[in-house]
Amino acid sequence: ETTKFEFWYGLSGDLGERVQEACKKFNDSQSEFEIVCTSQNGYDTTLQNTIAAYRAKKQPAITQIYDAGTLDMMLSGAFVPAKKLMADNGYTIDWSNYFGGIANYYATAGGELNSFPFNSSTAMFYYNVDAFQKAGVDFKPDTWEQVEEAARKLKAAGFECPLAFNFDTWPLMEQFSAIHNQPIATKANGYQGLDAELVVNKTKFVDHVNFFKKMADERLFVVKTKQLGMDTVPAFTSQTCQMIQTSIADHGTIGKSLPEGVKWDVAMLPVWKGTERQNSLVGGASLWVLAGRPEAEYKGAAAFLNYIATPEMAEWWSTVTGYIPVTKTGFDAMKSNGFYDKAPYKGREFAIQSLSFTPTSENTRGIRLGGFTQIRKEFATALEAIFMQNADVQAELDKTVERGNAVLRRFEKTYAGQTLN
Amino acid sequence: MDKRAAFRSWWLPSLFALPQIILILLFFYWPAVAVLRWAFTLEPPFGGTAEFVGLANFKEVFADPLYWNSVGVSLAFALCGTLATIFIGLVLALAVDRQLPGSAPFRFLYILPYAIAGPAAGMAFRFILSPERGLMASVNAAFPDFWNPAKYGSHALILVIVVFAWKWAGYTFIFLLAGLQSVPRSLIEAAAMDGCGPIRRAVDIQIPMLAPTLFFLLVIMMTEGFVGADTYGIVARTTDGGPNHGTDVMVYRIVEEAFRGLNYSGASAQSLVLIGLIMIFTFIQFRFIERQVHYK
Amino acid sequence: MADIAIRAVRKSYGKTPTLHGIDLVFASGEFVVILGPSGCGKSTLLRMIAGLEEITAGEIAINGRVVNRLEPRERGCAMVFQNYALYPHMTVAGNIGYALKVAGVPKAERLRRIEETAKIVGLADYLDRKPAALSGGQRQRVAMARAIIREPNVFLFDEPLSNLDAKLRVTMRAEIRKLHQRLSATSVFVTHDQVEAMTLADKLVVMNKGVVEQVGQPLDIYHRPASIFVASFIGSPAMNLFDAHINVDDACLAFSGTKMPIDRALATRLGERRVTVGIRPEQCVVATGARGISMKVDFVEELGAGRVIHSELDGQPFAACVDEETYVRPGDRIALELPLAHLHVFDRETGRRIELEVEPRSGRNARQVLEAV
Amino acid sequence: MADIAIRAVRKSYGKTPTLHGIDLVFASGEFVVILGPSGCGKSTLLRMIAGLEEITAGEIAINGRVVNRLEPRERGCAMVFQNYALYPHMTVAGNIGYALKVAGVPKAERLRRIEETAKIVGLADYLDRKPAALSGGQRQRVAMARAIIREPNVFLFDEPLSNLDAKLRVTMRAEIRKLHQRLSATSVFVTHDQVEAMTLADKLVVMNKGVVEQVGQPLDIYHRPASIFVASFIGSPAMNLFDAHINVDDACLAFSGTKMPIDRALATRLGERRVTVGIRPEQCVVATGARGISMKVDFVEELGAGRVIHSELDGQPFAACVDEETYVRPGDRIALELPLAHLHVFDRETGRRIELEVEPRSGRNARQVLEAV
Amino acid sequence: MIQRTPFANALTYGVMIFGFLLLIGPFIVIVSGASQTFQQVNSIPFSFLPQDRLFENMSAAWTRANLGTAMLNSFVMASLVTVGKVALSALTAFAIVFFRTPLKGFFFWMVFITLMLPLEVRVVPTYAVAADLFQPVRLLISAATGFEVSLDWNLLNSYAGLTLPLIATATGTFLYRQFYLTLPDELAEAARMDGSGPVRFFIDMLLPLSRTNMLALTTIMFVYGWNQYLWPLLMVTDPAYKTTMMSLVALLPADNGTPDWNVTLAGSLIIMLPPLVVVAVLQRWFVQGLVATEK
Ligand SMILES: Nc1ncnc2c1ncn2[C@@H]1O[C@H](COP(=O)(O)OP(=O)(O)OP(=O)(O)O)[C@@H](O)[C@H]1O
Ligand SMILES: Nc1ncnc2c1ncn2[C@@H]1O[C@H](COP(=O)(O)OP(=O)(O)OP(=O)(O)O)[C@@H](O)[C@H]1O
Ligand SMILES: O=P(O)(O)OC[C@H](O)CO
Ligand SMILES: [Mg+2]
Ligand SMILES: [Mg+2]
Repeated sequence: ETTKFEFWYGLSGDLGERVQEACKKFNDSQSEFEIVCTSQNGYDTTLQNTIAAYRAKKQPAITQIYDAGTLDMMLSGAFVPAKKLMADNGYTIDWSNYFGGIANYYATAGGELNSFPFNSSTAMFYYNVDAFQKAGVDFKPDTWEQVEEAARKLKAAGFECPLAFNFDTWPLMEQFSAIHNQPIATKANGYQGLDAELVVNKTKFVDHVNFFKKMADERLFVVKTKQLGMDTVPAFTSQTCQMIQTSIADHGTIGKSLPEGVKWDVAMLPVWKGTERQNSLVGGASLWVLAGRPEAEYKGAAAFLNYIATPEMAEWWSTVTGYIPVTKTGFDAMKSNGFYDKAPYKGREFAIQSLSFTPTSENTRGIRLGGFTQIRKEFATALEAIFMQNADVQAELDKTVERGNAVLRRFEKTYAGQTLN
Repeated sequence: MDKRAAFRSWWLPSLFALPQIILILLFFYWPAVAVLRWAFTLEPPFGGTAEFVGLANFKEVFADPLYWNSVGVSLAFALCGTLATIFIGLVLALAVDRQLPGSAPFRFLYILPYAIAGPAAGMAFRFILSPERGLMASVNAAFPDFWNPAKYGSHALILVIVVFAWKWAGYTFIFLLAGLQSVPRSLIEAAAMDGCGPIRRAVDIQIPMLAPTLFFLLVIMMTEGFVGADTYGIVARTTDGGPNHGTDVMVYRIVEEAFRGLNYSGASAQSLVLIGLIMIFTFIQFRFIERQVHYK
Repeated sequence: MADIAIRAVRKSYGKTPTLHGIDLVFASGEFVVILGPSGCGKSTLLRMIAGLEEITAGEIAINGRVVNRLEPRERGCAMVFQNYALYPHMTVAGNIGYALKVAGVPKAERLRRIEETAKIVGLADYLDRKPAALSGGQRQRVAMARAIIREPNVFLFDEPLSNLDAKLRVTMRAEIRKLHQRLSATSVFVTHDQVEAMTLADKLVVMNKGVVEQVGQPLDIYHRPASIFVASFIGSPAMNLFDAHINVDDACLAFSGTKMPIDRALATRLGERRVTVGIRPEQCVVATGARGISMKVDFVEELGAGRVIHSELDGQPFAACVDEETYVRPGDRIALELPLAHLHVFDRETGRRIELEVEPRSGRNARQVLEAV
Repeated sequence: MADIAIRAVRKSYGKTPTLHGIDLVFASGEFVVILGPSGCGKSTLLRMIAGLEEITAGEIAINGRVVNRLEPRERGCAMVFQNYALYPHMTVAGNIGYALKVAGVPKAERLRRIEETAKIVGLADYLDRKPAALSGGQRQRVAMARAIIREPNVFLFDEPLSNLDAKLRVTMRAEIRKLHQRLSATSVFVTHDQVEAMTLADKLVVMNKGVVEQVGQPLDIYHRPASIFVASFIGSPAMNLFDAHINVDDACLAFSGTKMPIDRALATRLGERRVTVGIRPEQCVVATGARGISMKVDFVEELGAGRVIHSELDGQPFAACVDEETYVRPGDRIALELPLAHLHVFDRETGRRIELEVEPRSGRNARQVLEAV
Repeated sequence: MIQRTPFANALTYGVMIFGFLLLIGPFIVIVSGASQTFQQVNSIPFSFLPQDRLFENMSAAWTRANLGTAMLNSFVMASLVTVGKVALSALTAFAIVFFRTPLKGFFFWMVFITLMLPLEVRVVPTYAVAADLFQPVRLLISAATGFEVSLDWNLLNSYAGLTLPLIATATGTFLYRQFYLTLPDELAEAARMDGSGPVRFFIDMLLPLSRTNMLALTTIMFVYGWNQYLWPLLMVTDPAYKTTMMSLVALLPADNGTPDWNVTLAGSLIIMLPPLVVVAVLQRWFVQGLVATEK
């Protein structure tokens, strides 16, 4: 008699299929448990569906929640803390083996992990080396000044879309703020209390947006979104656009999608000249075990979580996706067997480099804000207004910060009396 | 309008109505109570004890310019969508009603879009009216950004209205054609004897005679546009409420607010306002306007 | 005022012929009534005059001008419809004046004429009402006013009274008649009510199944129906019809054991043949003594002013009107005399009338009737 | 067969009283016709007998048994509705046999009775048709068959003929009458058509505005209407009514410059008072010489068998029936004699009849009439 | 009518053809696009000529969006909604129209108020009810007796959950009511005189007579059920219960993938087909039924 339990995840498309593969591997590896893995088609819908299901008492045993949903989960009281789960089921985990940068994002103030880091990423800068050569750009764009120069040359060489960007705030606002050591919100981006307030309308981010705006007006940077018919990644892989910033998770997909022989490369996100680069934020998602399931399922869940954390599985996962290994031993093992020197995987080590560039600071530890899904949406809309409808940058950001703060206040009020631990 | 009721039992009709009544109580009135409850409390996303907050949710909703934006968008959507469907339906009905040779198949064809789900239609129109492929690409090649619903809120609104109108024009057409056919033929003939040509007859006789049907459709379509099953689907699958809230109709906002924003309370407050609006609307329909347009 | 000539007019809907060749001439100012059972093609004929129906074959001329290809509005006809066809969303004034409005008559002039016309039909006080707020009779008047205001050459009426209740019908009948006397435009009036037809017509046209059965003055048609159809259609209670044959040897009309002597020359001319004989119920005489045909009374209808006795002759129902003083009960036997002078004889094959007397008996214009047939 | 007693029955819809206390007794086997204008409460009364309408007050007894609280099916009544209310989705056989089916009569027996009944009404060949494929008269027969098959004690008819055309109405009238003679179940027949009422009724009940105006034999009611309402409602063309007053000094009835001497004792008893006088058009006599009242002929209606002359008396329309031989034209003056014996006199205040003669003039059962009123 | 109106006739034909292009044109675009190759569908200008790849594209869409299950689920859902609605509405309308009871007015309003508030406005709490159907019952019991009972019935991810809330409105009831009102009063009275009680009347008369109505309602409800979008989207998390409308997302060209609109269009064509066929086949009754709802 096998115990069945459910696992919901947000990844879709190619990455989603890799998750299915992982589930199959687990099921094949033993006969006591059967994991049923279901894609909810996106990180935000996974969070929504998890909440809805929890309210309906139909929650899965494990759910994949992205970085932005961390605080929503933490305060929900709807989960079994990772450490407790493993201890209860007799697994001993070396919690310190997780990369500090990664663990910090998901851990409590006391440093305890509530969820399992699973697919971790960070934002990277991708560029088309062939195009660079054609346009006579012979440097790797480390700074935004260089990006601008490259863009101008590309444009001059007849490339209509030197750089593509969309309104995803993750690279543009969150990662930018981290590597430039800019706060997103007070209280250490929320880590020190529910009464944090957004401040991005007063940081370098504003200049950054202004810069993007200027570039966009000169048609050097071009908006590419799903709504417009093509998002940034397909814009890059179809060689419509020559530079993009996106997750390292897409590294595998991009490699597969670009035609054979096209030369391209990946780098850490550029910084403004003269900036002391800080570590970037860890992205991706972690796995939460939800409360209220039968005991037997927790056994299975623990077994699964243990299984995917084994070095072989971690390596496999990082190989087939672009995600970075989340444990030090995993990373070391891969590094030592020369993984990052091999052709299709070359460059992925920059992600680790970016993540561990400096020790984490108040501004780079992570983001611990309630209702952050909604706040991201507000900013995305603001960017849309700025780039599509010529809204005034400062005014729009001020307004959005105010709207975001309203979300934070409501969250604070909803969880009145609770404190961050 | 009441029938001379024939049977005199009280338990039998109660028994007959019971299944539906139970369903309605469970899935209609109970949720309505919940909406009411949530609108005055702060409901934590994962459930649990909700705190009574009085009118705070309403204050928040009303203070939000984006809420008023969505009211405006909904109004524009419902109004333009309604007028467009009725206009198209009317023109087509007037044409088909003339019963010129060969007009019969059109009558059948025009109703077909009604069968299509709003979201499916929306998806198809995303292609058909996409700025860089399909029909508009050629136009855009000549005049860049002539048509770009991803960029301009107004274009996006037009796009969803087009989908709405496409889906419902055949529906209004059916009603209007039936309405036209119930205009006594002798009335048309009388007008012909009085010296009118077909167009003048349409304007002077047929359209005024359609007033009850037109009014009925106005109400039905406005309701459909405001809260119809398709409105949400069309917006969700065509523009996602964007760009920049350009197509953020009230139902879309409510669902987004609740399920994406995890703000059940705010969503409930908005639902209540919408419910109120529809009730007022229906009231106006029954009390005031219907009386004026019925000729007996 | 205009005369109307209808020449060899035919009408088919699709392949079904509805009118089989109609020839009629209506004099200017005449009041013509077209009478016939439902579905016989009356409305079709009227609507062809109006221009509301295409003419399949033949031609119609109004005032000498062939109008086949003219649109309704160009023919100078006005029509009063069975259901009046008032525009429900317009006031009485709007209804009456609509034709003028379409014709572009200036407002002042229009109002003047609307008032004038409303006065003629006695609606001056109702000009602001909508048709829904009018009684049946008033609506009828609006329909008439709408026709009158156009000062048409021809008035066409399609069963304009059939929607009214019996009392009002009598009143409106009188009004239409008076109006005609006043305006004296040529009028064509369609009805299937024989009382209406009798009381209104200068000239009566009886139609059946798409052909004209008889044309003439009402009384002539009543007294000398040209066919079995006309005989049975006109008069209430309907004429009694029964089978008989002409016996040349005895020079008599023989039926039901009775022989009625007729002119021998006539009998010889007609020859031995089977005929249908008719007599109106009101012309049967209750016989005294042993004369007449004896019948058993089935039942009696009391009309107050007289009664109708129902019985059977040769298995066919037979009715006779008797006055108030003649008391009979169901089951009684009664002897009825059928005066030869009042018998109508029809050829059994063709259904056409056979004249028994050499000189027609009654009617001032009986000759006219025969000519027309 | 059953007698029906209606005692002090009242009906209100909500607060509006519709029937104001009806007392009637129908003998077993009688054919009762309830006549009255639209909306007077005829159907309501009938439906209360049938059990389709609650009785607000009073009681109805069928065969001596009070049925107020019985279900329709328990009363042994069968009803023929104005619109027949045939079950459109069932065949003729299905319609006729439905009651038996509901009652659980076995199929074989049911088929036998359906056929039997269909034969009675002459529908044996149509048993498989749907009502939509029948003519108006046939549908009517199905409705009757449906009533007959149940062998009810009481037949109720609610204007069963009013949907038929004039010709068919006469035929069906006769059929209903024959049927009654054959089955002789008590029948209550509602109509607003006075010809129907006169010709069908054994007993006629005239209703108006929720009260019974007069009950009696048709001819008695025709000849001695108990009120102005009855006088004007019965008879066609309607009775002429005009104002007059009783002059006690001259012992006469004075109107329009004419004085008609009446019995002095009577005059004294009645006293000086304003009355309404009526005379039926068919009882006016065209006067010869200088006698009679002179009137101008407005128009003449030709009925074939006679004509109706329309004129005015004291500004009120006045009609007189004359025979075929009396030729008059509009505009002629005519003198009409109004025989005192045919005058009906009514109290202007109460509308009730005033008897001029001591011994009622006509009708075998006139006394009965007076009793009932 | 005798009319020489060449201008008006030309205009009429013009309008009808314009209407055809407007209302049927999109179908043509969908069919052409769905039958083209990836390059053809993305070419500018768009070619309206259908090509020969319709079935390839359809089967690509079928596998990509796992349309097999989705079509089956949609079909089951649409059918259940249809059957439930047709049956319950007939009963309720019968209760409301043919009986004289004090409850009549109450039932009437209770049912007809639901006409005003479609699922979309009350979707949030309806979700909560579907998740915990017996909450009101539990509350009632505990309020009345003080006992906490554990009654649980969860409708998420079930056909019952997909359909029941959709059946709980008055559209069908209204249609039936209008139809019943057109039946002459005497029909029921004749049946009563014939000795039939209400149930018998319902079965013997109303059901057979309302066949047209049922077909009309069937069309309307099938289309309504098939085309449900928001509700399944919210309440189904188990792919075994996914409906076609939810597969739309999967049909869209993937965010990071190629814009293979030909497959997308082919998929949407598959999804559109069943209600289209139902409307086309039943359109006569459908139209009658629709028009009967008026007035
Ligand atoms: N538009 C039409 N298409 C086909 N047949 C028609 C049409 N109009 C009339 N008919 C047929 O033509 C015949 C004559 O119709 P018409 O309306 O002239 O009769 P009518 O004498 O006016 O009858 P009624 O007294 O019932 O009005 C009928 O048999 C009718 O069915
Ligand atoms: N169900 C009802 N509710 C309220 N009023 C009613 C109802 N049925 C009838 N009435 C009223 O009661 C009065 C008598 O109606 P009834 O149907 O008995 O008249 P009727 O004499 O049969 O008339 P008709 O000849 O038109 O059939 C009318 O004024 C009518 O409006
Ligand atoms: O695309 P991923 O999985 O790297 O995730 C990116 C962001 O962290 C989502 O919030
Ligand atoms: Mg006609
Ligand atoms: Mg009645």
